Amino acid sequence: MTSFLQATLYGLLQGGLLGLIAVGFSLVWGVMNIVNLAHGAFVVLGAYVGWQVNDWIGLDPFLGMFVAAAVLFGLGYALQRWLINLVVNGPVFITLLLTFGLDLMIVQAMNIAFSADYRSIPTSYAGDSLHLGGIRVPLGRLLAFGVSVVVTLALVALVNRTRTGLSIMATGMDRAAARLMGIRARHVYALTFGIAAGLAGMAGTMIGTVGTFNPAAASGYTLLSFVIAVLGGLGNMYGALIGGLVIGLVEAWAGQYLPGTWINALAFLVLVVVLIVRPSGLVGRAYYAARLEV
Amino acid sequence: MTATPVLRTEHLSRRFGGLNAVSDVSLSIPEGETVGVIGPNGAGKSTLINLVTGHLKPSSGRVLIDGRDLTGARPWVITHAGVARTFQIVKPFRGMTVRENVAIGILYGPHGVRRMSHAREQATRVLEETNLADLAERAPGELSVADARRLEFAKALALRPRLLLLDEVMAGLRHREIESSLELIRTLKTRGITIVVVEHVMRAILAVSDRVVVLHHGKVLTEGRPRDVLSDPQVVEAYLGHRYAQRRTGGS
Amino acid sequence: MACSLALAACGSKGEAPSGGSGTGDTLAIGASLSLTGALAREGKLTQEGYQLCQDKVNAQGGVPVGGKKLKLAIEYQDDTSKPDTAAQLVDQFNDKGVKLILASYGSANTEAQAAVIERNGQVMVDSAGADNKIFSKGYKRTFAVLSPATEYASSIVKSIAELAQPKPKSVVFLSADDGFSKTVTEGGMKTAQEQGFTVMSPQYFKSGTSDVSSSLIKVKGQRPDVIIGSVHLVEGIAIVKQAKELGVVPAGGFGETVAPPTPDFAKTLGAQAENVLGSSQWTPSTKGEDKYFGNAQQYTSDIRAKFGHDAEYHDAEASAACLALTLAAESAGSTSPDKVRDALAALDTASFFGKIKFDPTGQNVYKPMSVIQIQKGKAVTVWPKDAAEASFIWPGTAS
Amino acid sequence: MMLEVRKLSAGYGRVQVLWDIDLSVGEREIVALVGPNGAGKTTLLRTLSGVIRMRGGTAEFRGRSLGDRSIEQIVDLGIAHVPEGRRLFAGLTVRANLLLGGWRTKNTDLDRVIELFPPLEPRLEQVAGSLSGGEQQMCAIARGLMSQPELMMIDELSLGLAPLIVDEILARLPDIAAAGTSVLLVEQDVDAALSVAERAYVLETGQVTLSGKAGVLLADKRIQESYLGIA
Amino acid sequence: MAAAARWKPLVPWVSGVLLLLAALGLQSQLYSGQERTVTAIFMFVALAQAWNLLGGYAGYASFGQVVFFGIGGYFTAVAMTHWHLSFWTCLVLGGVVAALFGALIGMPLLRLRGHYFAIATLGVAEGIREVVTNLPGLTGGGAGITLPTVGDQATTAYLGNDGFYLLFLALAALAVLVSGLVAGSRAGYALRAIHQDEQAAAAMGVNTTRIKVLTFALSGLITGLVGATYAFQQVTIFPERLFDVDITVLMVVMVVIGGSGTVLGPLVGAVILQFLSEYLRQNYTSYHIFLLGAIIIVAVVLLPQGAVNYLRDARRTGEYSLLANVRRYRL
Repeated sequence: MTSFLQATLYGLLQGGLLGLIAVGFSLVWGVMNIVNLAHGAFVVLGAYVGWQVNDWIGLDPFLGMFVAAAVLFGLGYALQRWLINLVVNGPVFITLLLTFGLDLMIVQAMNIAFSADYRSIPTSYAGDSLHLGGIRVPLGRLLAFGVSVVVTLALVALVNRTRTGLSIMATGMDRAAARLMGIRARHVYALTFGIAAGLAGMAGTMIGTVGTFNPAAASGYTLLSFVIAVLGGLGNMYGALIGGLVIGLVEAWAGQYLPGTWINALAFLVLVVVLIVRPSGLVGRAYYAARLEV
Repeated sequence: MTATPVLRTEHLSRRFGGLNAVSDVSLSIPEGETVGVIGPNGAGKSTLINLVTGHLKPSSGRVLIDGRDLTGARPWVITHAGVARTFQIVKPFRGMTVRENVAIGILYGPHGVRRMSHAREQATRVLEETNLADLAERAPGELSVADARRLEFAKALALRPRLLLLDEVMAGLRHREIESSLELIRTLKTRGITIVVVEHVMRAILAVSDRVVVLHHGKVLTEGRPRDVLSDPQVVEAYLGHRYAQRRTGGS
Repeated sequence: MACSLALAACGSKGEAPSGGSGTGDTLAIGASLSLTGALAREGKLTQEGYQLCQDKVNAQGGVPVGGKKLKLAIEYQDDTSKPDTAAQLVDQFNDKGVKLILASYGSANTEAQAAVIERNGQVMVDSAGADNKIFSKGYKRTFAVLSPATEYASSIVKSIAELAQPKPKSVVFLSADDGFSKTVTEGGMKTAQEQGFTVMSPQYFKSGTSDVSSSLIKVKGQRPDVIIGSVHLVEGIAIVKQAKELGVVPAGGFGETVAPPTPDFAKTLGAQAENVLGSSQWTPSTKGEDKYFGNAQQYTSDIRAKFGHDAEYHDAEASAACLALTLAAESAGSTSPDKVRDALAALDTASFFGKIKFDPTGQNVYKPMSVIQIQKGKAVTVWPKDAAEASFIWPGTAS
Repeated sequence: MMLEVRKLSAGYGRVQVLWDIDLSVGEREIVALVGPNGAGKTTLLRTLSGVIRMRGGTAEFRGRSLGDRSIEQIVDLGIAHVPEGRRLFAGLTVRANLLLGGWRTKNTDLDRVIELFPPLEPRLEQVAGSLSGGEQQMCAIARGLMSQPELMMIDELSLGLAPLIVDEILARLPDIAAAGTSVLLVEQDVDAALSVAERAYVLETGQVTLSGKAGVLLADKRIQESYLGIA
Repeated sequence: MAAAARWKPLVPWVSGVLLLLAALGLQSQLYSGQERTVTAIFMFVALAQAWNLLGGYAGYASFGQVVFFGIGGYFTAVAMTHWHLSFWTCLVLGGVVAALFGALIGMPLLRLRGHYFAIATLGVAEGIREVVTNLPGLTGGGAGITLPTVGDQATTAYLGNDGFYLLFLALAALAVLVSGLVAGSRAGYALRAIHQDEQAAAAMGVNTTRIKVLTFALSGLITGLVGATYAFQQVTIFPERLFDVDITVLMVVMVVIGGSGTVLGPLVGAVILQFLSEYLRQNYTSYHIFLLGAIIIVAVVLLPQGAVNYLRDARRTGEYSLLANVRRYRL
């Protein structure tokens, strides 16, 4: 029983972090219909930024993540504004291909700049745990989980309660109509991509704090985001968090009851079944589902 | 007229969430008849066509084609049973020529022609019939609105259907173009094809329908001979509005 | 058109294959490296090792072969961490007449290369493909300077059995699911049983993962005295980090094959790394010396001088492979691949890397693995006793 | 004149759609642009609102050229475009749709448009996609008005609507014009358009073939034959 | 003129055969490393063509296409090792098994569209890789499996570089031929119709489910054959390589760069990209991937419709300007 509870708790904490990794990916996909294959590279780049400011001035990663968010926001904004916007009206797979190229460039650039060594952002407390009966609650992961939840709530508030958010939603639903409202679509797209990259940067710093990273980890995060975004459902701002929690829990539980590494197979089985049964995702909204009427 | 009706729907219903798009519609259309279906936007006209042609599954009720129960059958099964339709929003296959658009129906329709050369020949014949022969090698994107509507028509005819469902084929056409479409429908009528015309353009309904069905909020409001239906006060109230009534009394 | 494309693609522009390796005053050696992709970190270290070897040998005027001193000329190519590319590179070297090959990093790449080497009649010295499986196929032209995979965990078990007081009773293996790690685990479990430990059933996780929490939660309830990870760096760090988070504290301690000897391990984990045992192909206290590198101490300072970081065993094994090839060419007195092969088979020499001598399958079973322990943030050799720099701290988890 | 279009030409890709269009709209005026589908009416509106680049001629709004301005900048000048097919943000509430209409001018006052289209009031929190066709058109026009434009261009107001509803919505246009927003109404239902407009232009195959007072055009024989079905 | 028009349809066939003949002699002119480079190009021509069948013609982009490659390869490895079948039997059976698998997963998955189909197929591929990894008794698991190629265990003599060159050439030719036949056939019409509007295609009597599933299976068959051959060529295979997402991504990149939905596009894309990445890798060892990424980005921005489609359109309209191309798709 203890190990079940422990696994559940750990899975939840892990899942929150996974959600933070995927939330930007889901946003970009939902709003612009761009599948950003460079998302994982943004995550890892964010981890390097957090690591670098820690290395230079000893900035705590929970503050450093804001630096990472700012840097990645700028990069994301610029990339969308002056590069991806050039092909955004093209056939669907064009943007996919473009971000694939970006991914190659960013990963190799990190390889050259930071080497392929594994890094971790050191803190004095992230490895400690709270004791809760027989269960351990790792502090760093708990904080990272808190960040994930807060960030998700903040994103929801941004989208639902602010002018900027409204313009993002509207542009995502019908860009042409949004422009007729006077909304600067190029700017809104860049903003959306920037926000997504910024969130990826935050997630990266969190990963760097509770785990390790190197440039080669990028593609794994992209793949994970893909899975989580679909599981959660596009267009729902809580989707990524829920998708992340589902994956975290499924993996934690399966890890306790399945032999070997069958848990990895299970995660994908869940994904495929969800897609077939409920293609709009676990919490997806009907109007997005309409994109793929049976 | 004692023969099995070509199309028969029994208590056909379809709900979307809480909305009853089509509810309890029972129709019987005998061979050779032309039936007009009118109703305000959202009355369920297009949904009805989609239910009959298998593009939507009914929530309840049955669809019988020539007496065969084809409720919920996939679209191509319905097509192979001799039913063809047009779409309210034209759906040409871009990236293919006009001739190829029509050839698909010949290749895959109920009379499935396998040889490509035969298909092309037959497509040419259909295009001649619909006055599109000159445009055979054009891309659908280059067609005018009227020609695009005619292509929609031609694609349906390529299937050599026994029952033809026309979903607003005259929307957006000008007077002369409507006349030529009506001419085409009359020709088809003389060939004994059963036709259902869903239309906003009143004149068209009046000109070709043997019978008119009025849908309102998914239900059959009334049905009968065109002139009778159009002067039905219920219909005027729900749908036509008095400007129409004025013009009718003043104009004709 | 296809023809011209293909020729251009290969960049050799009609250079004719020659009978031997190198022309004139150089000894040409081909090295396929994982400079990009999943193994880029290790690939880079391997390249450093080869590079230092070339510098050292050439600083002495080159390799004396048949009365002439030949300068080493190592050509590097990137195999992008993919076995098929690694194999293809061997063919491409062969096209250019390069018959002497230094292997890529990792067992999968090396295994793919070994088959091609055999077919082409080239000779390869393997610096980092430790999986015993490579040497069970009857290949005659691949020689590994490093101890085989079965020794990795096994040496840790032996050190514990010999030095640990109180002697632990039970041991569990946490293993990555790739071929190399599984071979390591099998070797370790066999030794543990022979030494009389209770060996619990091993837990596997996905190779390259940074989340091993499931395995840890499962073994927590079994209360093993020793947890041994058959891992690479990333999984090794994850075990220690997450064990701390989850309160998994074995009564004895942790051992983790190749992760602890890597400086990143202690750097990343800080105090958590303290007292973790690891096994290493080489440490700066390894005994023995040779004419190019001197002893292990000198080797360490040379690496530091040239590349600015402490020597890792990946550097050393790469340099050792290059050294073996160089010495074999010298003793063969020829650059002909067949003669170099025979010389390698007969090679028996001391070096900064320890003894280099190959058994009939091509493995260097004569060199022991060293066991290191992280003490005060540094990896120090604690076993075998004759090379120990510090005493064995046990239980490792007490502090 | 508020809007002055001179010798305007435009098109898509290699196809020219509009030739030498002259058109003007005055203060508080309702002007209809009628003609068959495919004549270029929608193209003209799209050109004026900056969706399509003009190829020749000029278009000036209060003396400022529209030619080199982007869609967004033209909105800033005070021109609202209610597009064909309404293009509501189907997944957002009616309220959000209306607020988006006032996005650029930061106008959040819904009272005026609700007064104009009372059926919208009970629907404010409903998702726009769930409205009936008529309500959607009202919402679209109301959304256009939210930016408090000086000129509103409405494309195919009657599309897909029952005649009764069309009449109801058209009846609001004079109020809108009287309140200071001129209307350029594109319609293929000539009868409906001419019943509210003061002046009208007839566009056929990309050229203006007739123009003048609505009453005069209604009596024109060519119009009666081609568009009103009166033989 | 009339005569020229009559011969025009034959031009692709004649040039195809000539190209094939040229390629047939080429292997004797190449060193083994070069030969492998060209062999890899052939392999990717076949893979890109296979992906294009469903992804290009019908617009159903499978992001798990590599699953067929893996299944073909692992079937061959397992059957040769455990059941001692000859490679040729395994090749055929491996292809068939991959095709059957395609039909099986196609039935539920082909109801999904766009990105959803892409991610579902990706999930299947990743899942199958895990299954293969977790059956060490049969597949060798993560440790890989070595096909018997030497000694009395070998059921078929190793083909050597020339042998694989010819075999991959044959597979590439087969894939191009299949693609060409499909393009001009009844099925090609149906697939292109599905790409444009699936509902309308169904209304025209096209049994869209059947044609999609069959095409997916056909695409799986070719990919499976390539995978089987690749496994034999590599001798030792590992799950992470045989089910490598990168292989799928390469197929997509090649098709899109060359021009999707055409016969020539995947061929051109595969040759260009494979050649280019090989050239860069050999000449810019430490930053070749950076350059490749940059080149892909430039290509995508300047030629978003793919090289073949661009040239075709440009020839028709006389508009060769790349800037006009950019203007078309930018926001």
